[in-house]
Amino acid sequence: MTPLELLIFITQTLVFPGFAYLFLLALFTEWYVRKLAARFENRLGPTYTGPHGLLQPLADFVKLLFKEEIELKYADNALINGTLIILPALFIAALFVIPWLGFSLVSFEGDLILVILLTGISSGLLYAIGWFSKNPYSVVGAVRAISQYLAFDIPLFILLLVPAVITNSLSISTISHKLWPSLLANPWLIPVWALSLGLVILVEQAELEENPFSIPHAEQEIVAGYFVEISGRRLAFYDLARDMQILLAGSLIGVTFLGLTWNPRSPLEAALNFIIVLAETLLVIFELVLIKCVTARLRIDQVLEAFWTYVIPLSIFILSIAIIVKGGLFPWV
Amino acid sequence: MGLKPKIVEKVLSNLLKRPFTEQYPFEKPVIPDGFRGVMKLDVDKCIGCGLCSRDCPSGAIEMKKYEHANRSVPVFHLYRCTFCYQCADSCPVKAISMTPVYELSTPDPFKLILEPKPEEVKPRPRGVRK
Amino acid sequence: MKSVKELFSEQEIVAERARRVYVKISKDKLRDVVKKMVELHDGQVYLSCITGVDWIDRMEVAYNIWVLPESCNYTLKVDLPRDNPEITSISDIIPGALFHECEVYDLLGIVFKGNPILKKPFILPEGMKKEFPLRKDYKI
Amino acid sequence: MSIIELIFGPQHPALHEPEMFRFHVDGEKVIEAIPRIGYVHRGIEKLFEQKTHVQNIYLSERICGICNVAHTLTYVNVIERAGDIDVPPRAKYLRVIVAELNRLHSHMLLLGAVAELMGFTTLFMLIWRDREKIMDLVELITGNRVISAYNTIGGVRRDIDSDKADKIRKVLLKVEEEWKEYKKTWMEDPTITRRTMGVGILKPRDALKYCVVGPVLRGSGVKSDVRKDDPYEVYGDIPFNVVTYDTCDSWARYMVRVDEILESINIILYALDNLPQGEIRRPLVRRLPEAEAFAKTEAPRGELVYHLYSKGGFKPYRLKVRTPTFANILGATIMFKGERIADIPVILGSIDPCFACEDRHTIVDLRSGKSFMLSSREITRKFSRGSKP
Repeated sequence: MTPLELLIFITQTLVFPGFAYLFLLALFTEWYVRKLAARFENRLGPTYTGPHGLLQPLADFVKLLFKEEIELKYADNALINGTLIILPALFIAALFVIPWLGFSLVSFEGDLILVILLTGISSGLLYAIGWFSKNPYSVVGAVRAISQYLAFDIPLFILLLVPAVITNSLSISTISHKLWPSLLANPWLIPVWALSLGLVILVEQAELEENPFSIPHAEQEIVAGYFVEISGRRLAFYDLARDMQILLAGSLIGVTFLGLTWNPRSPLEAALNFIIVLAETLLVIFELVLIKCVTARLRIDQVLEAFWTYVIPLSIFILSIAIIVKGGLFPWV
Repeated sequence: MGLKPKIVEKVLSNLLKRPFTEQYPFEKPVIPDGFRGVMKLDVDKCIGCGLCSRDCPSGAIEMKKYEHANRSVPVFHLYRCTFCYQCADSCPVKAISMTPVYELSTPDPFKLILEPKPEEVKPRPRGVRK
Repeated sequence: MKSVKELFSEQEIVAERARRVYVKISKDKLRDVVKKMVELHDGQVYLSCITGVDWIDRMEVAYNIWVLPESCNYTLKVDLPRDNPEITSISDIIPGALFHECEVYDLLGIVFKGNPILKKPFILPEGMKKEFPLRKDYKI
Repeated sequence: MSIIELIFGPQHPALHEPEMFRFHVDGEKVIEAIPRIGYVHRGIEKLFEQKTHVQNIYLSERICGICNVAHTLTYVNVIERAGDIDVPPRAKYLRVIVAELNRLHSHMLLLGAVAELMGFTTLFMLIWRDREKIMDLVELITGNRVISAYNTIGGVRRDIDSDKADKIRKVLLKVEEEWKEYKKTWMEDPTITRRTMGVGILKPRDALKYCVVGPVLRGSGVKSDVRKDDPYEVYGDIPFNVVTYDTCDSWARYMVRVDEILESINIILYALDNLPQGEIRRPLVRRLPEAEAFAKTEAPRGELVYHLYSKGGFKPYRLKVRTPTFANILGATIMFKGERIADIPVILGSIDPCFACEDRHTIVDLRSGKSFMLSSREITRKFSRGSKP
């Protein structure tokens, strides 16, 4: 590795599209979500810090870092701290796989599975936070989170396999590159793809625990659910992890289900790819925020019932149709 | 999980509308006539009968004796005031009127005492009531 | 019998205005009357409030019961001795009286025998176990 | 999971005012609910006895800020009944207008807050946006957004002219249009109906037994409205419907309020059209004869009762206030049994709890209220001690 290559490598890892970029983009996502929700509700949203309040999430983050941290007497502090350090790290690791420039820093066959694994671990960690807080509210929240987790993680995994089946690849970059060529090559796949796109947004909404599935941290019922005892620096890290989770959800669905990227050969093409990926991400987040804004919170039993009886069989059905159509098992295809 | 398009439509149309909220310190709200803000006392009209002080539900009005003019004039302690304007209602000579001033927050409660300056309180020419 | 008013004798009715009947009855008769009121209209009555008054020489409890089919409020006034104010609870006939009785006991010290949740600080702060603030001799 | 005691309040996001409920829960199921009331107990009933009838108008208003018009209305009603004071017809109509505006804004407050309790923030923001317009109307008529100080003994304190009447009409018609849409949302939105239907059942028989009042009673299918049963002011002359729903659940109680908003708008429009000319108030009466009076009105949250004993003179001997939430809270503990934790806010919201109303008498305020007239010197001493130790 020459010094120049090393410099490029370090810049890519630490600045763009690495840590600094992902950190700022996560904060931007928070601003985008807040502003969008505010506009949906005919309010102003953040306005004070920075132009149009752009710097408000950063200001909140920095402010939380300096806030007093409440020492929990009965909780397992070390475990909570450890969990909260791992949590944003998990999402950062997952975000490295997203092909921000048409290609990603980390890319290998099977990185889709890695991302799913990382999101699965994150759900487990949220449960741990709640359980170790030893607060009745957080315990109830954690129990709700874990019972919801199985119901939405299975269909999410199955539905993310649909574009993988369509493109014959388990690498996110490859899926993103080959999605439209494969779809156009076999137009029978388009309805399957459209159906899975609609369903995956709903499931992702549950994964993000936003309305109508914001049950584990339903503020009006159990205060804040599993993170009720989190404050100060811990809350800053929790919020950061949350922003990254939203960013990951948007970008993952954006690149795997909307595709449209290619392997760039010049910096200009890379820039074009970057704009496309960002636009896809923001579009998916727009959908997620829209769903959040037009629904009330459901009850845990209603959600579980709906997911186990409808969403999971439906997603299995979609996947099998995709396999059948892709595999050319229909005589007329 | 069917969504009713009505609320979706409304929410999307809100995107294009001007936000309803105001940025308060920069944009002032419109105050209608007859807003019950800080009261104003016409010292020359006041006959010092003390009805306002007697009817005040929160005890915010104190009758202060001005020795040089030999008359009593109400002093408003605004930090107790509930802005009901019973004093203006009770006043037989309509010496108390309302102003649209409403920004009263201050760290110093002494600023919230409406007290006529001694030179403003002139002796009444005739028939001074105690 | 069609009207609740017929339950009371002429002397017992203190005053009568539009949709208001004020009745003074004895302590022993109260439960019977309330029971009959409820039965007469098949439960179409509800208790508006129980007012306790300290008249210095005696205590008074006034049950205001609204009779829906008659659109009329019956105020049943019962006098009690001040040194030992005690009356039987009507909470088994009208369960809604539970909290009203607790409130009167809390503020005036009138004991409702048979009320299962009667306890001293009901709405008052915990430290006021022996004080009855609505009595006229309570020093503030 | 064994039985957990889950404590709701005195500080809890679902409760907008301090109140404590101890819920015994088994997993997600509520087994028992025990309320502890009295956190905002201000000693107002005792304070009533210390102040004159005129001062008490404004004190009664402070029992509850949201339904302040209902409180002053009931208070002046009880005084007028005790003192045989007649009120000019124009004042009666104006009282109805302001009371109904008060009901509008109170119901909007609740429905918005409940939308928020169910996590539906957008509906909450939109409803409260419209509520703001109603509050502007209250400000236009009375001079303040919330605490109106409008009713007085023997009439009302301000008149409205035709400009103001036109403006009220215009805004109300706009709000009515919006509310017809919101009504559809409340009736049809799947997430709302799933959360509220069949939750917190209170059968008509139980509703009467536990003496609940107002929309809670009407939501249980009992046709009882003080405005119809015991008409005060000019409600006897104004045509309107008593809204009842007979599904007896939380949804019914919310729908009663949604429909009452539309009814209230019609009442205000009718009152504006039929507003008689004439004076708006009689000379203030400060002294009452020896009398006993009992007045009740339909406050936004239900029947509001004032029971006055006067021994003559400037002050009441005893003034009992029974607020609607005090009557409804017992019914709520019945509704909770067997429901889930997630349903607690929905059920609690459906009785429209107003705990400041419910607890009326604290001693703390009373003690400082005793020295209610401080001279300048005393005040100086008090503040200088507080600020410069």
